[in-house]
Amino acid sequence: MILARIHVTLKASVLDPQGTAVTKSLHALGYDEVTDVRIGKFLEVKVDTTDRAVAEERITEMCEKLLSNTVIEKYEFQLVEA
Amino acid sequence: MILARIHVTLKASVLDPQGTAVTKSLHALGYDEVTDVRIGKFLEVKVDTTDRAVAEERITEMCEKLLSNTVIEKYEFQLVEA
Amino acid sequence: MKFAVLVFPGSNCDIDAVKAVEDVLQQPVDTVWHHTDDLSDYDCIIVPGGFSYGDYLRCGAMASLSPVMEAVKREAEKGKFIIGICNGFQILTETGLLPGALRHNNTMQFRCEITPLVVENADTPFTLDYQKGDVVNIPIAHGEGNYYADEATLARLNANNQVVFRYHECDPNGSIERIAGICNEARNVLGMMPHPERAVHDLLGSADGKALFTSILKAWEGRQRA
Amino acid sequence: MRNEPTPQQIAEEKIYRTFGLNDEEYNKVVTLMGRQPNYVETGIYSVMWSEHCSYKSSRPVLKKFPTQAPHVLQGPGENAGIIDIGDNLAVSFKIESHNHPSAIEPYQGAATGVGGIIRDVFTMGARPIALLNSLRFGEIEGAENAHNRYLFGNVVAGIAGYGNCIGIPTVGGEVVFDDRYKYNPLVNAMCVGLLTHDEIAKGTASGVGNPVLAVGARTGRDGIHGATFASVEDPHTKERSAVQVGDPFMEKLLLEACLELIATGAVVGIQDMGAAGLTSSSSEMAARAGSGLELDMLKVPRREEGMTPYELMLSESQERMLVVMEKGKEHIAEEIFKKWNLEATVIGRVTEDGMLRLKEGDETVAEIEVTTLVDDAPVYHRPSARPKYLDETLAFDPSTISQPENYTETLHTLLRTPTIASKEYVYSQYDYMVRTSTIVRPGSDAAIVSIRGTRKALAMCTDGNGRYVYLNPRRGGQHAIAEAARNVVCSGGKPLAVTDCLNYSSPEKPEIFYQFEESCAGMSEACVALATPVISGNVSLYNQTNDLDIYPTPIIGMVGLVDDIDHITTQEFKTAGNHILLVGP
Ligand SMILES: Nc1ncnc2c1ncn2[C@@H]1O[C@H](COP(=O)(O)OP(=O)(O)O)[C@@H](O)[C@H]1O
Repeated sequence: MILARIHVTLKASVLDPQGTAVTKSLHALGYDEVTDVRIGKFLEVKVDTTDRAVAEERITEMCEKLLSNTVIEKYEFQLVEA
Repeated sequence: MILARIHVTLKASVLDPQGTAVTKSLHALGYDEVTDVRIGKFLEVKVDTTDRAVAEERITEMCEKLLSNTVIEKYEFQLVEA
Repeated sequence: MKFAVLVFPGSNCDIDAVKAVEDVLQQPVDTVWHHTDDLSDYDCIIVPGGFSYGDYLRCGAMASLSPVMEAVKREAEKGKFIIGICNGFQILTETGLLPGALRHNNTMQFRCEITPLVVENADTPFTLDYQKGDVVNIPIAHGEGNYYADEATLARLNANNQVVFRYHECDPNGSIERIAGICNEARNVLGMMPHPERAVHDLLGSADGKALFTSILKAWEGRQRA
Repeated sequence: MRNEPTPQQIAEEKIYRTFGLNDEEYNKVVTLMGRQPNYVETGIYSVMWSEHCSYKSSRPVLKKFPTQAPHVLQGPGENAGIIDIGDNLAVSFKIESHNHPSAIEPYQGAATGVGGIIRDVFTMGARPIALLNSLRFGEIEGAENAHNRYLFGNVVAGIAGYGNCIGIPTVGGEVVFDDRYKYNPLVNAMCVGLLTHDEIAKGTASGVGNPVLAVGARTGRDGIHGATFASVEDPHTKERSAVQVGDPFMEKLLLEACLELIATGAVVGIQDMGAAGLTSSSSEMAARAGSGLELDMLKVPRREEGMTPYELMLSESQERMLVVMEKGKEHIAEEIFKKWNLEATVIGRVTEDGMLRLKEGDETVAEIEVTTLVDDAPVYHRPSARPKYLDETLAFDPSTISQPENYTETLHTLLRTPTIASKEYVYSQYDYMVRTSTIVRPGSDAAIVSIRGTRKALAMCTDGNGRYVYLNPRRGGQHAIAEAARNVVCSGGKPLAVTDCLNYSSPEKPEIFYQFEESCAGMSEACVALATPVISGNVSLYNQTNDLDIYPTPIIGMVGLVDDIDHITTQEFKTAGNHILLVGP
């Protein structure tokens, strides 16, 4: 088993409405030191294979096809034994 | 500046409807090797401070109060210089 | 009997709640901005549906930290009637006034439709005008109404008869034990995903929600006499 | 120093072409200005003279629509049209396309389309009370059509995501699947708003010295050049940074704040910064008033550091408005916006010299005569030629089609066709009940929305049939209006007025232009016959990819008045034993 830990985040120039709203809320709660919040996704995908090279290729495909929206998001991942 | 990289994930005992739906979609696309998907959040919070100890304490507070719902979620974070 | 309907940035069923109270009960009702910290004037507080703070981060999370929610907690402790509808239910669970949490629908889609519910407990201030076992048609409109509670909490809810409504023979969102609405142990705080304020006239497709409002008035009048 | 091409480089290296200006247009700019435009000026002309903003191919045709009637309070030309419905009440509505953005990023493209049309309606001073839409995709069945299913699913989710969050019910619409649309899906969104006569606001920048405010979201680097992009063939080859992300929560706050602000009576003019952002809103507001504007780019609130005047003027960041206040009353705007946790920033003032002047502090970075942007925009009388296929299609004799062998089976086949099958999958994702005024919900003919405090209600629908228009442009145009009217009438309403969204392929092809002209003429005839003037609309051209033209697809949004809610009728058979009649020719 291999576990892919995938981070999907918005590209830098893309507006992050969630992050903006959370920043304002944190300010309202008195956390004035917060200058920026960006919110992305963290996915853990378990695959039944032992071949890292294959896993790498397949996970890349999944990220491109389904798990991220490459028009506005970018992704990166690490593979760990599970 | 310190950047907190925060992972908020559902507790293991809580069924993840999003993850289940994504698993099904991956199977439909032919990724039969996928045995499980869990979906969480990845937050990057930038704070204007240089004191790591203070940052650690404040970020913990933010996670407890707002950034996670401890009824169903757990969180963990690393601090990095930014 | 005086009603308050809370308004958070992004609330959008506030007006509907006001209309329902006016049309069904002809009682005074105010909208109350989320900065308010005193609700002692009111006998019933409605936390309405909508998308407070855009439902960003987690539904109800940011609203639950508003000053007005501190006031709601105080009034809840005094035994005032509190109803959270849809986003209001999410806010009440985030605030801790009700147990559990609401996750994404298992269909991963927003669902809007008139849905049959079973009245599980007709012995709350909100359900006096229903009978236990009644099947009532009340609309749902949510993307995150999938109720969750851990086993211990669930056992407590059932033992104390705190489940007020269940979805009847349908499962629109994957909620544990088809739970659609629950109350607190003291029975003065109700949270439900379906929208009774949208079912107060036959023209709207159902008038089955009216009894919820008349129940509250009846409960309040009972208290006044006592 | 900024790393921008000089006016000379723009001319010599023909850089203006990459902005979408052709040589002739560029030369016209030079003549009008009496000098070579600099980078930001070139950008401003290119968006204002793009098809999307200038309607340069369609204007001569649109002029022929009937637009007047005693009940029309505002015809085409403003952010949205307005009609009178008695009792001091009025209805504002408009339909708009977001086809190209939706082809690239279906969720956000559709969502921001909904956001844009809502802003058009509430800038008129109206409270939005309903949304509708009209959608076209390629076929969705079968493994080979996964991409069409993806577009369909995400467009619907995007419409739902925006409308549900902002709390305006999506009460109706239509969806058609046909491979003609497989590269160019159509996403048209309509918004209907309610107001009283004294609440009408307009997009005008009058009153020398009056302050100009940017309100709502900050300006970012998103969607730069979206308007020219909407007018260019094959969006897929274009820069993907043109995609904008919608923020319905921000828009909900903006909606409430703007309506509160308009109600104070201190607003002179207000306009959405839609396509072409600050450029089109500022020049159109000045043009309507015959005034000039001076804006300080340094004061424009921004999301990112180091943005240039070019980027600030051309950004299409969503959820922003330009507001002109009465002098000395800017604090009213600042206070109301603060309450809603939004920004309202004075960025300039109205001037008397008719110039759009942009400054960075003391330095002037652009100076353009407003009338040259709007009134002098090119107009093309495109050549028109009757398509040859019409000989064949018009000669076709339907009686040559053989009768089905098995009617039951044919019926089943028909009912299974995605275009005909129930659309519950679609509308059950829309909150069509919020505001508790939706009396006839999706699933019948026109939707009906009641007006609280009266016995009145509004009937509304969107309709269009591209295949009919393709087969017979003139008749097809008439049909589009007639179908919408039938739907309104079936629900118990009297048709009042029309908004239209004209989706076609490239007007530069004479056969397409013929379809365009003829179908518009057909619509005009039907509008005259039914006394339903056109009060607003939108044009989307160049819906073609690899020589696959979409069907000529005018979409009609119609609103009718139900005098008394007792007159409402719905589609379903009510009781066993009732008679069923077939009426019509
Ligand atoms: N995209 C959509 N959004 C909202 N409602 C829709 C949409 N598509 C169809 N509907 C609703 O579904 C019902 C049936 O639509 P349709 O199949 O187009 O019927 P008709 O051919 O009678 O116009 C109508 O009430 C319509 O408003």
